[in-house]
Formats: sequence, C-alpha cells, structure tokens
Amino acid sequence: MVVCVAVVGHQNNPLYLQSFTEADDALKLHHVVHCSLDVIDERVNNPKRNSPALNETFLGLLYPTENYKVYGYLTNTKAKFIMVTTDLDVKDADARNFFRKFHAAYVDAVSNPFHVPGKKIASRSFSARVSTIVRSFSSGTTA
Amino acid sequence: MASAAIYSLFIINKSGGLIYYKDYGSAGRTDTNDSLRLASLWHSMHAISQQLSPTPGCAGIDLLQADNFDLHCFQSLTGTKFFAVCETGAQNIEVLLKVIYELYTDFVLKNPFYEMEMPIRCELFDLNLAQVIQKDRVALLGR
Amino acid sequence: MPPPTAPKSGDALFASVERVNAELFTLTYGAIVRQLLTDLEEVEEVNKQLDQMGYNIGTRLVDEFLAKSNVSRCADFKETADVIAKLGFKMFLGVTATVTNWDAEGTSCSFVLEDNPLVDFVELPDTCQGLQYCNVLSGVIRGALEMVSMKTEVTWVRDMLRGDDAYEMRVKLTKQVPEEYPYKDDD
Amino acid sequence: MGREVAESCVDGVVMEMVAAYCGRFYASKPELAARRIEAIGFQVGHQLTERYTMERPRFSDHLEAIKFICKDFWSELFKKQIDNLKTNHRGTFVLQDNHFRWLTRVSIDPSVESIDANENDSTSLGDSAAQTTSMLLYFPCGIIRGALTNLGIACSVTADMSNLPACSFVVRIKT
Amino acid sequence: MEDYPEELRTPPLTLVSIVGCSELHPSISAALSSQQPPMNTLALPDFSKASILARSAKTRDPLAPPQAPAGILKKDWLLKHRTRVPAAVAAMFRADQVSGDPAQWLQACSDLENLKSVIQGRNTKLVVILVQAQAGDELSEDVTVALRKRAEIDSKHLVVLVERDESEWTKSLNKLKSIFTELCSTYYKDEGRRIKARIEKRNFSSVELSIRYCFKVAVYAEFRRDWPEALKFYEEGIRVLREMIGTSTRLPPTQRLVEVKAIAEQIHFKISTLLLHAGKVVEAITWFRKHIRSYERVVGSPEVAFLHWEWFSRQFLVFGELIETTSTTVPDTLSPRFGTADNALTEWEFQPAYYYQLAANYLREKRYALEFSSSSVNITDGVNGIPESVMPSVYVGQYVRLFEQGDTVAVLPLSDTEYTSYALSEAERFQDSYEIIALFRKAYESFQSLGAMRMASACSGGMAIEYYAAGDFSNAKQLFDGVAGLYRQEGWATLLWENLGYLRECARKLNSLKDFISYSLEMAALPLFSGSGQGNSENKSKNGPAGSPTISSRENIHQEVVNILEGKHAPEITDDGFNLHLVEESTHLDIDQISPLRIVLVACVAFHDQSVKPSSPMLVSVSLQSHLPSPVTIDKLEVQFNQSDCNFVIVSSQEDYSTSNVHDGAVQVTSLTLFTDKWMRLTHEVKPGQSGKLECLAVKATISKHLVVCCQAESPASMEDFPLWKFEDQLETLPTKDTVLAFSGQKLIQVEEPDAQVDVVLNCTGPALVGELFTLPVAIFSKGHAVHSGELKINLVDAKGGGLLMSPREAEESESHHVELLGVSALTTEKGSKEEVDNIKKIQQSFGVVSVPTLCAGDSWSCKLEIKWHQAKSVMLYVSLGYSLESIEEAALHRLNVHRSLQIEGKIPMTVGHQFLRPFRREPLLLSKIRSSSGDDKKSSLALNDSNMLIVSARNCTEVPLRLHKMAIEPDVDGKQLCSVQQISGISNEYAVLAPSEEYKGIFSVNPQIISSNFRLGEICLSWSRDSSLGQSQDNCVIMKERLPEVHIEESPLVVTMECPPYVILGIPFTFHVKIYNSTSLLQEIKYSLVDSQNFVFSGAHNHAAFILPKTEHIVSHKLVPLGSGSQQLPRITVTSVRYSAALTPPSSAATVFVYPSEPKFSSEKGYSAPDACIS
Repeated sequence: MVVCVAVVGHQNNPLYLQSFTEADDALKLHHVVHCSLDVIDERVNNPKRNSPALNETFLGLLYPTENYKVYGYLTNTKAKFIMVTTDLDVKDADARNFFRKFHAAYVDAVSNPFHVPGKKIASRSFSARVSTIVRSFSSGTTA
Repeated sequence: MASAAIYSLFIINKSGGLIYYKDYGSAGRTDTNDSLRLASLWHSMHAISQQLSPTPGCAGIDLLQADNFDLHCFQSLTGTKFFAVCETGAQNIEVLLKVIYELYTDFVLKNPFYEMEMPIRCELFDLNLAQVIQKDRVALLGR
Repeated sequence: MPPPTAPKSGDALFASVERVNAELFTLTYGAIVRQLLTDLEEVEEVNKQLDQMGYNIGTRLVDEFLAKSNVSRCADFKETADVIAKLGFKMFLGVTATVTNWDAEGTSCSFVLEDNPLVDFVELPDTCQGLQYCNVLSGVIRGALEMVSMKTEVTWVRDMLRGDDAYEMRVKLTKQVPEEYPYKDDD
Repeated sequence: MGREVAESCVDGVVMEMVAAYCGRFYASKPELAARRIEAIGFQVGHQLTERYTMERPRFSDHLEAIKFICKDFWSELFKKQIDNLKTNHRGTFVLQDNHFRWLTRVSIDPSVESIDANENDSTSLGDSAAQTTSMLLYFPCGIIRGALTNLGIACSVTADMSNLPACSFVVRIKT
Repeated sequence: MEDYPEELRTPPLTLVSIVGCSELHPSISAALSSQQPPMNTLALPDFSKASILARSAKTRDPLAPPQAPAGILKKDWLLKHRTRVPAAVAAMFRADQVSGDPAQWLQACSDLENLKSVIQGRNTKLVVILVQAQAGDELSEDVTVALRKRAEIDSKHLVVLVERDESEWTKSLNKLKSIFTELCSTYYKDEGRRIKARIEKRNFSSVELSIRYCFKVAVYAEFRRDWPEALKFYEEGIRVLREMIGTSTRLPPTQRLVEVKAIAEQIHFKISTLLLHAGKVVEAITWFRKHIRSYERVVGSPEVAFLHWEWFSRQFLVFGELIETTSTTVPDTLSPRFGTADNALTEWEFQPAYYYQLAANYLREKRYALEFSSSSVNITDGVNGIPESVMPSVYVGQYVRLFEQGDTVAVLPLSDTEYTSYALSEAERFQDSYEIIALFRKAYESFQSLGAMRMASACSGGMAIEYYAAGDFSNAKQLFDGVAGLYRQEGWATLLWENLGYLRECARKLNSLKDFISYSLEMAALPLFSGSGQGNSENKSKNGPAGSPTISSRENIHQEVVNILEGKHAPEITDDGFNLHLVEESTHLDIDQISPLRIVLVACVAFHDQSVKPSSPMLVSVSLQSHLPSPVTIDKLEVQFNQSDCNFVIVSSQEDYSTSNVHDGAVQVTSLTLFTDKWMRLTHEVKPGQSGKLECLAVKATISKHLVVCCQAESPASMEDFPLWKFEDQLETLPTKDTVLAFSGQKLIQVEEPDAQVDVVLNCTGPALVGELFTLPVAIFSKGHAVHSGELKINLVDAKGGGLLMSPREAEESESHHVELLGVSALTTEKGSKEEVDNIKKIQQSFGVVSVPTLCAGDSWSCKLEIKWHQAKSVMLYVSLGYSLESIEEAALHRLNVHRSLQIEGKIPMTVGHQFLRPFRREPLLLSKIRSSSGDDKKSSLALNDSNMLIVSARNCTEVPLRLHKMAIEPDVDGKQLCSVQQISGISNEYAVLAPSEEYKGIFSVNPQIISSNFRLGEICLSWSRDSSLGQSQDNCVIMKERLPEVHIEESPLVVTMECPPYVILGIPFTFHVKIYNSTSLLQEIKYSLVDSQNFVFSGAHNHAAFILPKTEHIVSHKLVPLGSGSQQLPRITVTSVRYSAALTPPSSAATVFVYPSEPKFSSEKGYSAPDACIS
C-alpha cells in the first residue's frame, strides 16, 4: 500500500505531504521523502543521462529503505512528486499510472486561481482526490 | 443598372445620433450635417411610426418605398438602427443589413477603442463592410 | 416582419460561433479575480468591480448574441429569460441554464446552472468567503438586459463554491423602459 | 478535457480587464496598470504550462521550451502556431505571429492617425491608442513570461506591434 | 565481518598431510602453499602422530539409522576440514630406509599399515614418497613394487623425491604437487558426491540434515573451486532453511529462530562473497535484497526483537563491508535508468554508505527493542534469574547450559525464557550507541563525499540522536545545529521541529538559558506542516522529545518560555536541575535578516518621507510581526537610530513601568500586544538633529521583563519573506497600511541641509560706466541663525560666456582686464571696525574671497565691491556666502551656502565728436580739398595761419545725468608751439550737468603755424562724474581722453572774404564786397561770376576776370537792393583761379543775410552781438 505521497517544490521545500499510516511514523516518512531528493538530484543532474529518453517525468524507484520503496516523478515545471509504498514488488506501469493521475490532480490544484505558485497546497479537494488515487493504487496492485 | 444596388448606408445609435454614414455613389450626395439631420429625423419618424401602429408591438418602419428608391431599415433589439437607401426593388437588403449588424458586433463592439454610442471609426469595419457590399453587388450582377 | 432566418437551436448556435479552450477563459478570469483581490483588498469592492466588468461586457455582448442567434423581439420577460437560459448561456459558455422559481407576477426568476466553466479548478480560500466569484455573470445579464431596455437586479442565491449544490442567480425585472419619443435636439 | 467556450468570452473578459485597469483603477499611472495586467497574464501562463506540459518529457534546454511555446502552447491558445521564431543564440528569441488573434479586432481610429499626420498636438490621442494596444499586449507578454518562468526560464518579454495585426514577442532570457 | 571466524571468511584451501622425514617438511609445505591454488599441509613429524588423522571416537558408520541431529551445523566442521582432515596423506620414507636393512623395512611396513588403518575410515588418499639422496643411486624395482603393494596404491602415486639435486628436486616436487592436486580434487569430489547422493536420494531423517548436506556439498565444491556448484547448494540450503522456520520444532521458537538466522547468516555470507568475488555485483545486491526481504518480517517474539534487529543490522553492516572491500562499481552494461523496469537497482545500493546507514538504523531499532524488553522483562526477573554458565553449544547458533554435579558435567538445553534473559543480560552489557554513531559516521562521510547532502544530514542527525541518548549533549547539540541548517533552508518544518526539540533539551541539559529560549521560541513560531501533527506524540523515542508538532505543543512551548522568564515554574520542567527561574539579568537575543528567529519577531521600519529637513518633524512607522502561537505582550519597545537623539521608547500601558528607568527618549504609552501573524503598526514622530543619513538600526523589544529581543530594522521595500512561512498558503499582510509605503518604504533617509536663513543682497544702481570706480554694496542679513566662519566668494564672469574677462591675446597682462575687481571695502553698519577690509583673502582681477565676521542671528554685515570697467561689457557677478552654523569642527563639516548673482552692464558714459569750421564769410582756397575731392582721405585740412574753428561735442549716452567738469584739448608735446589751440567757449561754473542724451559743445580755435600733411592736434580730454545729488565730488571724477584725428595743414593761395552788413532793410540798397587776397608771390588770374537771385537786384557785371598781383587784395563790390525780407541768400559768387583751375564758392551758410522789412528797433545789442562774438 502507499504510505505517503509528497509534492516538493523546486526549492526542495515540501508543498504537500500526506502519510496514510496509522502508526506514527509520519516523521520517519518526512525523513524518507527528504532523503529521496538526493536521488532525484542525482538522477536529474547526472551529466551522462541527459538523453531525451531519460527526460521522462517518471523517475522510477528512487531507493528502497527499511521496508519502504520510494518512487519519484519530476514534472516539466520542476515540481517533484514522491510516493512511498510498502508493497514488495510494484510494477513500473502501476507506478507510472499512479503518478499520471496524481499529476492531473496536482495540475488542477495549482490551477486554482487562489493558489500561489511555490506555496503549500492547501486545497481540500486535492487531498480528497489524492487519497482516492492512493486507495485505487493500493487496491490495483494488491489485486 | 444593377451596379449600384445600395446608394447609402446609415447607422444610428439608440438615441438617434448618426454614428456611421457611407455613400455608395447616390446622385445627390448629402454632406455630413445633412446626413446627421436626416438620421435623427428618421429616428423620430421611426419612433412615430411605432406610435401610429394600430396594433401594439410594432417595431416601426422597416421598408419605405419611394418612386425611385427603397429605404430598408433594420433595428436591432438594442435600438441601433441600420438603414440602407437603395434602388427600388433591390432584393434581400434586410439580409445584408443583418450581416452588417454582425460585422458591427464583431469589428466595432469588439474593438477596445470603440466607445459605445460614439461615431464608428474602425478601418476593419470599413474593410469588411466594403467586402460585403461588394459581394452583394456581385450577387446583384449575377441575377 | 419575421426574421429572415429562424432562430438557431442552442447547440447549433454554439457550434456556429468561434470557440476557444475553456481553460484559457477560466484561468484568465481566475487570475483577474485574484489580482483584483490583491489590488482592491476589500472583498466587497471586488464584488462590485466584477459586477461592473460584467455589466460592461454584457452591454457589448448582447448585440453579438442578437446578431448571431436570430432571435426576434421577445414577447415578455418570461420569453427573454428562456432565450437567455437556453441560447445565451449556451452560445457563450456552452452550457445551458434552467429557469425556475418564477414569482407570481412573472417579473423575477432564477437561472440555475449545474455546470459552470467559470469555476473549474476554483476553490475559495477561507480568507475570502463572501467573495461573489461569479459576479461577472450576473453583471453580464444585467448589462445585456439593460440594452434591450429591461432594468433588472441580479443576485446570487446559491453558489457551489460555497458548498451549495448549484449556481442560482435571481433575476428581478425592476422596470421595462418603453421606447420613448426621441424628440430632443432637433425640435 | 476538450471543454470550450465562445471566443467572445475571452475577448470580452480580457478587453474589459484592460479597460478596467487602464481606465478605472490606474488611469493616472499606466505603468502600474501595465504591471497588474502583466501579472494577470503571468499567472495564466504559469498555470497553462502546468496543464499543457503534463504528458510530455522534460525539456532538456531553453530552445526546446521556447519551441513548445511556439507550437503546442500557442496552438492550444490560438489554434495556430507562432509563424516565425528567430534567435540570436545568446538568450534572445523573437516570436512572431503574423495574425495575432487578440489584435484581429483592434483597429486604431484611422481619423486619429490621419490627424496625427498633419497635426502634432493631437498625437496624444494617437499614442494613447497605441498605449492601450500595448496594454492589451501586456497580457500575452505576461502569459509567455509566466509559461517560461514555470519551465524554469527566468526571462523578460516585450511585445512589438509595429504592424497590426502582426505582432512579435521578444523574449530575453535572464542569465 | 571481522568477528566471523577465519575459516568462514576465506575460501577453503585443500589440505594434505605428510608423515615422516620431518626435516623435509618445511620445504615441502612451503612449496605446496606457494602453488596456485595454494594447498595447506598438515605435517606430522613421525608416524606415531598419524593417529590424529583418525576419526573422532564416536564415529558411527553413516549407514546406521540416524537419530535426529541436535543441530544444523557443527561449529567446528569447517575448521576441521581445513585443518584436520586432509584430502591426501603422504608417507615419506628414505630410500635407504626401505632398501637393505630388513628391520627398517618392517618398521616402514608397519608404519604404513598404521597409517592405512588410520585413514581407512575416511577415503583419504594415500601417497608414498621415497626420498633419495641423489638421482644417481638407483632404487631396486622390487622395493618400490613392494611398497606399492603394501600401500595398495598404483604406481603413479609413488613419488621419488631427489633431495640433493636442485633441478631433480623441483621436478619431483612438481610431480608431487600435481598428484596431490589430482588426489584432492578426486577426494572432495567423492565426498561431495557421497553427500549429494544422500540429498538426491532424500534419505535423511530431518530438514536439518538436508541443510547440513547442502552446506557440506557446497563447501566441498568450494574446495574444488567449483563456484557454480557451491553457489547452487548454498542457495538450496538457504531456501530449505527459510522453509524450516515454520516447520521445525526441535528447539523452542526463539532459539530456533536464533539458530536459523545464524545459519542463514553464514550461508548468505558465503553466497555474497562468492558472487562478489566473481564480480557479479548486480546479482549480489539482488541476492541481498532477497535475503533481507525473506527475513525482515521474522522478528520473533517482542521481548527478543532486539536479537532480530541486531542480527538484521549485522546483515547490512557485513554486506556493506563486503561491497566496500570488493570495490564494486556500477557495471556499464547496466541501464542508466535506475529503478525502472530495465534496471531494478538504484544508485545507492552500490554504495556501502547505504548499507551502513541502514545497519545503523536497525541497530537503533535494536536499542529501542532492547530498552523495551529490559523494561518489560525485568518484572519477571524475580522468577528465574539469569542462568549462570550458559555457553554456545557445539552447534552453530545454539546455546546450552553447563550443568555440573561433582565431576560429571552435563550439557542441558535452555528454555526460551532462560535463553531470553541470558541474551538480555548479554545485550545489556553493551552500549550500542557508540556502535550506532560509528556506523552513521561511516555512512555520513561517504554520503558527504557523494554529495548527497540530505542523506548525509540524516546520518548526522542519527549520530546526534545517539549522542543525545548517550548523554553527550554538547556533541549532540553541535550535530543537530548543523542539520537544522539544512532543514531551515529547505523549509522542512516537521524535521526541523524534531531537531529543535532535541536541541532544546540539549540546551536545557547544558543549562544554557539563551539557547534554550531561542530554540524554544523558534519551535513555537514554526509553521505546522499540514497533514502532519495528527500522529500521537506518545512515542518520544520516535518523534524526539518534542513529540509531534501540533498547535497545542507550540503553545505549550511558548508558554513554558514565558513562565521561565517570569520565574513561574511550569510543573513539567521541574524534573531536572534546570535552575532557569533564578535569572536576574535579562537575556538578549539578536535577530538579523538571516537569523532563524526572524519568524519569532521581525521589525520593519519605514520613514514616511524620502527626505526631510533637520529638526523638522517626520513620521516613522514601526511594524512588528511575530509568528508565535499566542499573543506576545511587549513591556517596552526601544527604537534606535544612528542619530541617537531620534531614539524613542514606547512603554506598554499594561506594564506599570516606573518611567524613571526609561531614559531621555520619548516615552509613549500604549498597549503593545502582538497577535499571531498580525502586524503591530506603530507610528511615531521623530525630529532628526543633523543633516546626513538617518537610519533606523534596531528595535529592541523587552518581553516579560527578562527577555530583550533586538531586531535589526528592515525596510519594507527590501524585506525578504519569512523563512518557512513563505511556503505557507496564507495571504501576506503588508507591514504598513498604505501600500506605497509597504512596497517602497525605507528605514534609511537622507536628512537635508537646513535651508539657509541668511540673506545676501546685492543692490546695484544702474549700469556701470566705463572708467568709473563702480562700487557695489553687498549686504548680509542673518535672519534665522548665526553665521560662523563665513566666507564671501566674489566672481566676475563675462555675461556673454567665455568666462575670461580679458581679451584673449593679452591674457597675461593684468591691465588688459576689461572688467576688474579692484577691492572689497567692508563698512559694517554698527561698529565701523575697518580691520575686516584687510582680511580679504584673495583678490584677482575677476575673483575675490572675503571672510565674513561671525554674525549672531539678527546681525547684518555689508561691504562694497569696487569694480572697474575698462570696456563696455556686460558681466555676471556671482557672490556666494558659505558658512557653518556652529563654530565646532564637526558641525563645520557641512556648511551652508547662499548664492546670488547679478548681471551688470558696463556702459560708455559719453560719446565725443568734433568738427572743424572756417571763419565766418572767409574762404581760403585749399587745393588739397579740390584734389581730395577725387581722392578720398577724410583728413580734414586746415589753413595755415588762419584761425580754424574746432567744435568738440560730448554726448551723455547713459541713463543718468553726468557732470562734465572739464573739456580741453591737450596738444601733443611737439605740437604745442606749432599750433595754438585755445578754448573759445568753455564750461562756465565748475561743471556742466548733462542730462541723459544731452550734448555739450565746446568751441576751440585752432591756429596752425606750420604746414604739415598730417598734423597731430592732440587729444580731447574730458573729466566727468555722476551727477549724484549727495555731493561726493571731484575725487571720483573720471578723466576720459579721446585723440583727435590728424589734420592736414596747408597754405591757401587765395582767400576769399565776403563783406556785407550784418543785416539789411528791405528796399534799402547796400554794398557787398568780395575781397580776394593773393597770398602767393605770383600773379594770379581769377574769374568770378555772380548769379542772379530773385531776392536781390544788383548792379554790376555778372562775370568778371582780373589779375591779382602777389600779396595784394582785389576787391569786387556790388550794390544790392533786397527785394524780399527774411534771411536771404545773397547772389551766389564763384571765384575760379585760372592757375589752379580751381573754383571756390563760399558755402551758402556764409552767403546769407537777414533782411528786415523795416528798420528794426533793438532794445539791446545782444541780438546780433552774439554772432559777432563768433567772428574775430
């Protein structure tokens, strides 16, 4: 299941972070997400990997840690999406699909005229949409 | 003979002011002042005609036939009057007037520099109008 | 005399006009509202301005509407309302409103919109509840009607942004200006 | 979502917005009005890029981004592409639209122009018209800047409308 | 890894044994171990020792029905096979031993027998070595054969070593090696095959055995360096092992797990090493993942969870070390698209740091688990204490308890509880923190080197937490501080919160109040991250001492600080000796633009004007904002400027401050309460003292008496948004009400110079006249303030530009100045002290500086400028007064300046003209005239010895009346005697006043005595002065000279004089004489003619000619009768000299006469005396 999703701004500041666990490892998840930014930097800035094929928004598994797997996604507008799951084997396609939906939700959220770019996403409808996406993902993969 | 279907075209704003006048080679060219006066006179007559009507809900004169010319008048629901002086028996002038009305909405009302109710000075309007009249003449020649 | 061509159906009408991406419209309007909020600060003032803008737009838009939808003069306010709901909204926003809640003397009714392109993506922040986001629409209606010599008051009754189930604006016909004699300057 | 509305809506709103800012709020100080209008455009551009870049890989360089603006972005907005793109390869790009949609309805009062020709005291009229046109153009300028900024390209955008309805936008990338 | 036994860590080496001939052993074993692959040698000096090769006592034959084994693997098994169970044994005999002496032969045989019997149990291979002295001495065939028979080996297993001969020796040794190698491989193959057979036949009683067998087969394969096979069986083994966890019941669950994991660890290690050494990094990592995944969930019962975590952590540590030692690199074949379908691995998994970090994490898990267990188990401690004499059993991962009664020692199994308490006691003997720190540090360093800042700081955060746990607070604080920086910068509020939570406690423990307060305040002011916070804050071990961030916890922290400051002790912090409550002196916090505490309090100061005059009031807005969760009441607010006299203090009304301790600055009492996120806007009036820059430096807020927060003032214009809060989705409020100020307000303004309250007056009277000493009074009136060390600069500049007031060519000579400043004379109105005049500092022709005496307010001072015009020029006069307000130096720095300027025209006072006249009715014939009529030299010519008239006119061309004191002709030095000039009419009383544009004429008679073609008459000399009513007289009257042009003096050959009465009466005839005098010494013929005139009739011829003798006079007379009255033209006469062919007619003026109608009655003679006067 997905335990945490996050949106990270281009200054590497968290814009949205929601954990979906009962256990109070919210803090730990913050750490996990924050550390994953290093991998994103590594993947994106690594000189040898600027062939267009590698410019796709989906960054794949960033790193496994403890019993989490951290997946990443980087939009054209330098917004980073991060998804933390405890599923053992996640299919690439599922992850991609998840992020595609998530991205759509994000885009609508920032299209709210009252959302100020670079600020945290406080939209309720966004979080609602996200949690449905998360649920569908969990069900999708476990099924 | 068919070459000059329309002698002249007037546009009058809702308060009777002439906001557009164009002459297409009628014999007795009227100068600006005359045309202004004519316009407001026509405006009044038009109003009177409504009063004269035996039945309520009359929209006023829309065709005035003289021995050597017809005067077609079209009044938009917003009170702007378009009327054309043309040769006797000239056909579907009212369609033409409608078209002109559309041109008016497109190129006059959508021109940010045009102030409502003011005389029309829009080259684009002139341009398109000329084309329409031209087309109309061609049509007349065609028949 | 009957209009040379019969009035078009709403869909035909919408199909006939030039159309653009709704997002552009929605976002532009949103941006304007936000900018107004920052510049005018007072929410009430913003509402006023939006209405004013709407009015100005309406005064120009109505002619285009009349010209392109060959509607003939409406018998009464009821008919006018229907035309607006079925043709007006459709022609410009691509959605239709329903007219309901007529009062006894038929001078005030409600336009109800389930769908409203103006508010896609919009979510009112807590700080500016009280903002009549869609005021531009009511302004347009008011302006347009005034051009066809109907003085009206338009107010919002329901607003989905406020959690209502639909958008409902109340249109009240205050007075119908008759065609008066224009004997002014010349005599 | 292929949702659409009548072009008149956008025209009307934009026109009225410009009128409101230049006429009502900041009539006295056009430069303030300009900034506001540009800001509105900026937000729109910013949000539109979010939408329109959704399904595509990241741009690897500036040129790619600019091309995106010229092609997909433009045609999303105006159903046509930028007609001509020039660059000096040192961070300046010129995007020319030979028939810029938002200027097709604009015709500056010919009489004023003619007056301009022979009479100089009425030039104020003429360039006020020109000024208002440029006010109209602050909006698309803002859109372009917003779009590019959101793609991580800080730049300044100006418009040149020497021959209507053709119009060219000059993008200067801040380095 | 290093605590693994050697035999586990290194790949196994084949073992052979040699018996006998001990003296040769060293060289042989050396040779064997030196070969590739090396071979270990178990050297037995003599056959008696061979017994150790024998199987251990309790050897059973393997075919007997086996009872369930007590464990999976014997500890010593590996070791045994590497040190005590040779694959082959070589019996060494000396050649001479076996040949010849039968006794020895027998001995050899028996030894061989023994050996055979010893190794008979296992199928250890036998080799016989015969040692020969040298190749030379032959060795009887039958002996070797016999030996072979005895040893039951085929011929090639009997090796002959040749001792003495080097080449032979090595040759034979190589033979031996190859034989050994061959034998070994067969040996291990056989062994392996034997056991594999069992696996394949599945004839084993229990899972344990199958695992054991797999292990053994794998090991044997390793002996043979058959890695694939080894790998295969290890993996098989570990698979079975994983399965048995659920099934096996041999041991109580806990110990079972322990054993299984122990085995798993070993086997996994084997696999990893095999893979890594084979350079199969990707496989190794993948395998490791698999390994981890299959055991991560197998924690066992909670009270022994710590065992699991310890073991788990060790897995990571060991694998990390392996990765590190076998320096692995990402293979190029791998797709760069890490973490995607075409490459499941990720970058970090190739980095040992990654594993160290996780090892550390898990070790910390262990620590938590341990704390948990020890806390929970201790309760049951009383029941059964820690069992003594527990020791590892012979089986890997098993523990037993030695039980001795008397001399019998029994080994008893342990119950899980016993084991648990044992393990617990063992675990508690260690302090894990430092282990964890070490791991984190390793990870930290290599992440640092990889440029993975966040990973690194996560690690150092981990270290810090361990230090904190270990009670090393200063280290902890230092590390936490470092990490906090990153979180602040990237706005990770929640992480920062945790961090600060620790820091706060560190500060508390280190008893540093200031830190404690600042950390606490920062925490309290942190934005809450939406989505976080609902986590229950019980588990402090996970969330840090601060618990999870919630609005309430923020408020508590804030409150706590307030309590401490106000000395009230909040109950929750009485626990430790944190004696904050007795703080007497206040604590100071400084907040600048970069301080993290900006979110606690920011001060924004804006002057309402861009610039201001000194000592004129001006408003300044001070706006404060705080993000602290609860309202902050400020006791006292001090606003400090660089001009200290502007400082002011605002004291809250709540605080009953004894206003005594509030110093000079303005005191304003209002309510000073800061509400969360709201700007507190104060406006105050300041009066800047001096000019120059006025900047607000800081705003000091005293909060609850003991905390003084000193905020560096910020300009709203250049105020950058708040750290952390800038990401909050809340609309910013402006520091000041009016937006203009909010966007453009500055905390720094320029105070202008005070405007001069001194007036400088130049009252100029009209234009200056060339030549006069033009005096121009300058008056200085000090209206407002005193004038100190004043200085008056005077500068004359040509009004037509071109600055220089001298004609360029003769710039150097000072005379040539067209206008010059002669001097300045001070005349102070009240005390006429003259000495000021002297201290004129500098005077040039066009520039001067005068020092002005000190003037107190109201005084005035004035002086005169004396300027002289040499030419008519218009001049700009610039006068600038520079002075300072005080005489003190620092004040003298900025001086005030008053500038005045005036344009003055220089006018020529008079224009002088002149003209020559003949005597009345007398006309000399001047030949030059006649000639010159053609030529054009304007030179006027005079007749010699004849009194010529000279009329000089002086016209006043100014607007003012002038006095003409004197008009004279000054002849040139030589000219004096040659030509007499005397004034005929002059200035009557001592001067003549000339009104503007009035003209004065002076008449002179000029009587030249010599003939000269160009004679200098000299110059006209005028002396004039202004006709000013107040009579400053002669002294300043100006002489002006003008040279007369040269004249031409000649002698006239003929002189015509006309004579007629002064007047005539109508009708009365009179005579009219014309006298022609011939002054030459020649006879002159002349003609003359008289023309009729209608006014006269006359008698006599009209024309006439005559000869005149030298020096004689010829007279022609006519009688005339006038016909008309009035001034009449006499008949015109023309005299023509034949000789000179020159005609001469007297000018009409000379030929008129007045005709009275009748005899006039003259009252006085004056009427015509005046004209008479003219004629001499």
